[in-house]
Amino acid sequence: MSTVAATVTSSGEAVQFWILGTVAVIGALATILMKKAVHSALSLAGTMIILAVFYLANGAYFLGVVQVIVYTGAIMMLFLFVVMLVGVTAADSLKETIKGQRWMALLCGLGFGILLFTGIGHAGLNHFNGLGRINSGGHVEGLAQLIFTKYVFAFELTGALLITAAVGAMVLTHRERTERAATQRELAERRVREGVQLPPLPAPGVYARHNAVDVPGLLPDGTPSELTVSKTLRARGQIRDVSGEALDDLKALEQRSAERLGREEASK
Amino acid sequence: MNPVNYLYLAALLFTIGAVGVLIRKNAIVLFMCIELMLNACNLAFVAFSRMHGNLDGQIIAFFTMVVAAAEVVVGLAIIVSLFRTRHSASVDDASLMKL
Amino acid sequence: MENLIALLIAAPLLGAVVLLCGGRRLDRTGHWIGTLLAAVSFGIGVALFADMLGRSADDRTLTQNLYTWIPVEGFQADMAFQLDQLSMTFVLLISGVGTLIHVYSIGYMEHDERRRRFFGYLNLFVAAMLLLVLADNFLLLYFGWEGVGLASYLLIGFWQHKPSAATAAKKAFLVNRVGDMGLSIAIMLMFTTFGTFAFGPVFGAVGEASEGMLTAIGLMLLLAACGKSAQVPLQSWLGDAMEGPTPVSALIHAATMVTAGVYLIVRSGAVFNAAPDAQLVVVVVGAVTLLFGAIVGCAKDDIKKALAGSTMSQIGYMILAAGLGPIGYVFAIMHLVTHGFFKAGLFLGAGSVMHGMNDEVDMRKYGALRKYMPVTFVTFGLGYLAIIGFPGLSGFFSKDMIIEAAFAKGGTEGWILGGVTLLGAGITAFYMTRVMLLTFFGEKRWQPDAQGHEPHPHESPKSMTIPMVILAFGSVFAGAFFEIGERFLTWLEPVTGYEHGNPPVSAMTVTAATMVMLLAGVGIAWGMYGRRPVPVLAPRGSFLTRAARRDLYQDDFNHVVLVRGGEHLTRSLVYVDHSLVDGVVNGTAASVGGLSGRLRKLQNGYARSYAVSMFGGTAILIAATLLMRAV
Amino acid sequence: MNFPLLTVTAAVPAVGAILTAAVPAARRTAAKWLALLFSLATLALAVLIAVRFEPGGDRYQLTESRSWIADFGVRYELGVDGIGVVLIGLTALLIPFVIAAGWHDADPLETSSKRWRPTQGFFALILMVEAMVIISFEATDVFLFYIFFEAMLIPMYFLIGGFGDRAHSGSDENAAAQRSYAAVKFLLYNLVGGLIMLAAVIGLYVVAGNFSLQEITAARAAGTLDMATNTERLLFLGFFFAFAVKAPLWPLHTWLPNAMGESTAPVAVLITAVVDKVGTFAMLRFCLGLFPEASKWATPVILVLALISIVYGALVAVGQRDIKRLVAYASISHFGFIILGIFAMTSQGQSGATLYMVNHGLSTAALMLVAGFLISRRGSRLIADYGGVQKVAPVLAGTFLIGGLATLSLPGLAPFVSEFLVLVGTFARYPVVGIIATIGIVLAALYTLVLYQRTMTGPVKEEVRTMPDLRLREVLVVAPLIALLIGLGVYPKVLTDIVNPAVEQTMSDVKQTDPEPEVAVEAKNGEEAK
Repeated sequence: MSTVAATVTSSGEAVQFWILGTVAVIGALATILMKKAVHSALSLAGTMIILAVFYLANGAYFLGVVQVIVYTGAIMMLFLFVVMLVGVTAADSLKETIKGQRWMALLCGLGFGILLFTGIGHAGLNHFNGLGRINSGGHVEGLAQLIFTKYVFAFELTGALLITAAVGAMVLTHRERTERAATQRELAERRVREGVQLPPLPAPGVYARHNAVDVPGLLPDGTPSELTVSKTLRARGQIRDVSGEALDDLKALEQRSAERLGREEASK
Repeated sequence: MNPVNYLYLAALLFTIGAVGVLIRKNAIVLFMCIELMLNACNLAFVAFSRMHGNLDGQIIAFFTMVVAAAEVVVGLAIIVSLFRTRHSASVDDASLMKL
Repeated sequence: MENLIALLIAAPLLGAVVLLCGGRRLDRTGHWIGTLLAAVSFGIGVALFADMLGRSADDRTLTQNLYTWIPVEGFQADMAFQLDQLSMTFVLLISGVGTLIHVYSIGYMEHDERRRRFFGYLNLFVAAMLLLVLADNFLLLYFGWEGVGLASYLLIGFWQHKPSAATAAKKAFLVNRVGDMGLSIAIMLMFTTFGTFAFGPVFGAVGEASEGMLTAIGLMLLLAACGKSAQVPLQSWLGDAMEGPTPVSALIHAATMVTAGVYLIVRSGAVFNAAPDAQLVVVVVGAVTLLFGAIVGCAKDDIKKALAGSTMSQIGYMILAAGLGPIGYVFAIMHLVTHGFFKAGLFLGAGSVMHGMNDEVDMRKYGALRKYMPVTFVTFGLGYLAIIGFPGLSGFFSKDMIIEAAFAKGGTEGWILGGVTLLGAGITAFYMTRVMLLTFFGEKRWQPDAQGHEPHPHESPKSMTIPMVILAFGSVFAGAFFEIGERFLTWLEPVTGYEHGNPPVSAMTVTAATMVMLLAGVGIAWGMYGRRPVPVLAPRGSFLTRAARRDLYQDDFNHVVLVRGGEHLTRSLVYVDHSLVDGVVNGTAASVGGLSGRLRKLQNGYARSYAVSMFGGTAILIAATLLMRAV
Repeated sequence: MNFPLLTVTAAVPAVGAILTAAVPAARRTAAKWLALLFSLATLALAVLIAVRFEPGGDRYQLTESRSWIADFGVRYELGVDGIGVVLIGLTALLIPFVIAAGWHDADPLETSSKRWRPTQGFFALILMVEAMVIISFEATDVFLFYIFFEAMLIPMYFLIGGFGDRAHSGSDENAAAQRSYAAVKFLLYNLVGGLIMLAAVIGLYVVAGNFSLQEITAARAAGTLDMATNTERLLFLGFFFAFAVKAPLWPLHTWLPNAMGESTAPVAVLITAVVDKVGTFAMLRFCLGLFPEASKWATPVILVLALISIVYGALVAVGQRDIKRLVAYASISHFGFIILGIFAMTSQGQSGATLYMVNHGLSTAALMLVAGFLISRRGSRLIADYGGVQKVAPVLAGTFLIGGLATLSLPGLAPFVSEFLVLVGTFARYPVVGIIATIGIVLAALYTLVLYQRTMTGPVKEEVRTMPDLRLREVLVVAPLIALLIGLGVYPKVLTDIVNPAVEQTMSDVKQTDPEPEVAVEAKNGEEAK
């Protein structure tokens, strides 16, 4: 890497840029186009790692490492946690409900992109200085010097911001129980008073053939009852409807028994 | 190759992110798109840092990361509590702003 | 001595304040306080008069400057008084007749529970009227001018529970306000012309101003005089003003306030002398009113309204005389003073009659009262003889002088004016004889009043008859006293100036003609009302009689043109204000509301939709910035 | 640094407002007395200002100046000239009467909750308005003035919308709707005016570089600050529009009848006698001082609008059926006179206009407060519901008549002096305008006397037969006002001495001299010879 202004980088970097850049754009597109949130998250993680590589290529070694560790490692994992919490299998409907929203968005995006490109094109950035001279005293030391002198206030402020954010997240998600938990007896009495569902709710699973909680119990006519599945799963839409399966099973059983009986009849 | 190409890439990623924000309804994906936009900015900062030959761009990118982290923490907390009450992570469900 | 001038006004003013703010505890003594303070004012007036007589004719003017009333750059109105012979005459008339009428009112208002307030108003009137005649500048005169208007308003409407009284009071004030407009414009004209409106400087500088300006000032002053003195075309209020208690009619609407217009014109003689066109208009107004009032007076059956028509007519004489210029100023004032005596006396007599007749005012329901009210009959009769100009009584001298002066104007004008005044004298004799005959002669035509009480005519108490006697005394002798040795002329000449004019006929001829007219008037009246019985219900009468009963339709004209027109105007303006002016505002508000109602649909509540707008806006902003830089 | 008298005068009512608002719900009477006490203290300070003010001295006296927003040259600058002194005096004088007259207007209803504190709020808002009005009269920094000119709307909005007249003709809901309509109309009108003025204020800063009235006026007078003709005219119009809304001038007047009709009588007095005066005061001080050339340019149009206000206001007043709306239209007519006097550009006209502001405040206060007492007795604002009141309540009728006579400018009462000065001042420069304006004096008599005749005279109506006469508290409110009206009517010198020098200054700002009389009369009178 030269220490004077240059206009061209090494051809190796160019190859790397074109290959990885393509992948990054694909990753970005996948992020916004994948139906399932977990796929989006993984695509984004990929794009971020590529960006980390670009940081390294641009001489921002520290940042590149932080990008991998903090961003891809911590933040993206946080995303995944939440995705799991909300329901990993839940797929987004990509159907647009607001009239004209998608077209407006695309139009604006296109216009904005064209603007940015022309702006960059007109900026006339034909030569660059490179970081050789700055990094000569040690890259991380250089960063540290700036952070703790010129940007010390901003640094302190971001620290405060982080703490605030942490506290804020706790406040938002933590729910203090403000009343005594109802005892079993009280719950039973309430049930009787309301008169909606006197006995306990039916259990999931069909004739104990499944032990998963996401399989609804079947009513005598073979239709599934949503009452048997936990509320959370119902909300996520993660009920595994096995009614058809169960009926098929039943049919198969009857057929098998009929065959056996038939054979027995034949053997008679 | 000219490092300006990094800027073009950053612009492209930023635009993709912005469009994503506009067309996705799932709040989590929406957040990811925002992260994408922030990352695109960071890339531009890093490229600038290289062009100008000083480290200030990288410092800004560094701060951006911190802010993004804080934002994600709070944002995800909001999503979680929202999900608890509404059983949905769709931003369109939270449309009480109209009269 | 000059320090006493302010006291002249202060005494009755104090009375007014004490009586009006004193509350009920003064109910029993209030009328005495009021009368006393009016008398104090008269006493001071007499003292000043005596002092004035003691000085030479050129040195009789006293001035007193209290303080600067309104001091603004270039505009200096002083609270300053000027007492000269003209003012002195008025001071004595106002406070003298005023005191007498205070005394009369003690008896007349005895049964009115608001008597204290009545005396407060009377005192207020006396104070304001004195201020009017004592002011040394036009603005202060205006102060008094409106002050008497207020007192007149309060007193006409004294019986406010009667809607007719309240309406009459309002009408009087409003018509007077139109006149006041004239006075204020006159003051403004003086200010822009001379930079001042004090009497001395203005009259001193008259010679330097253009005649057009002086004519304008004169006409505006005339407008004011018309309002206050009930001259055509602002005469309509005086008849209605008779709704007030009779002492008020006597003092304000006969003897003093209504003559303020004459005072104003005589006082501003210097202006009128330099503006012949304005003078001509003054004379015409006087002549028209003279006949107008006389004709109206002939037809009225209400004794007070007949007298009111007479007042209008007599003031027409005075205005006419004042319009003649220096030939007539002195006689205008002289007639004013004698008229003050006999007309006040006549009104008090009428009041006395009403007092005895259950407040009946229709003369057709009187008759034969001379036996029941001898004092009233004699005093009223003397007043009657004075007003028609019976030889030797005051009216004879003063009216004769005016008729002579009218002829002395010279030329065709002189003949016309002389003729009109002569005709007026004849009609005066006719309608006054009619009043006299209907009231005191003939047979009883008494009717029970609305409550069914039969009238029991009786003589009025001493407090009422004594003022009547004193006034009758004045009506008999004042004229002769003034005329013998030309006392009055000598007295006033230094202020008003005098020239003899050149009468085309001799004084004797005029007197003889007047006598003929007088006899003719009396004779016709005797023929119509003395020889044959008078019907209680008025006959339909000729067209002229009907017109005169309705004040020659001037009220109908006012009603149609001014009242109706005004009502339509205000009603349509209220509509315009509500629908047009406010409508534009509310319409704007409604259309903005409608537009925002439509724009509100953009606010669909979806955050993503807002985000698109923001994003698009950002794009446009960046584009704009780039374009600006490119340019 | 001297004792900051002006700041303290404005601060005392503000502090009073806060303390009054903090009084606990149950101690309602204490809040009233507290408010009255603070308003009286303000009055004492206003008197002190008048005493310390030297009529012959500097133009602006008792000045205070502190840096405030240094970046934009905004300073906290206070100072009073003669016009300011009398108007501060008027404000400080009227507020105790307003408070005393409204003593029971904001008492909570029997049914309302124990913690409800309308009384405290009512009196606190009145004091707040007083503080803001006083500081508007004191401010010599355009921006400072603007802030308080606008901020005044907030307490006024709540006073109009929150404390309506309990006497109304329709149902409660209808009355509430009317009231909120009036309050919103008041607010919107004045906000639009204020917004346009804000643009002009910013424009002035761009042109002049600072906000100091004294500096700009001096620079304008000395010719060191040139404005392009069109710029000056636009800025002038921006300022004038706001003041014309506030004043109000035809055709921007329609908010006033609504606001005065729907609010309680003391608040109506506050609107027309105090708050609106800021508009006319500002025309005199800011429009003429900052934009002399544009003022002269706009004069013909403004005079015509003022004339329309005078005649139109009076005529519409005649046609009103509601007592308070009648007084409101009468006020519109009177504001026409004030604006006429200001823009006649003669010293008589401007002195007259300044006196007119004071006198109109006093006369309207007298008339409106008595009308309020009347209305509170019968519970109706309609003229037709009254008749023969003078028979049962003579003191009430008498004071009402005096208020009415003051409104029609009877000589001997204060408004006459000012009205005549305005007429003379206008006539001297524009005779035709002066003559048309005199029609106003006839029309004033018409609406006043018609009102008096219909309510007070005639046979006694059944509903008013038991009407009590004025109580002691009410007499104590009205009597001093009447005494002042008479006192200033016969001896206005106390005010003219203070006002005249300030008017001369304004006249020299606009480079105008009085028209000379056609004939010079020597030694007009002794006063001038001295």
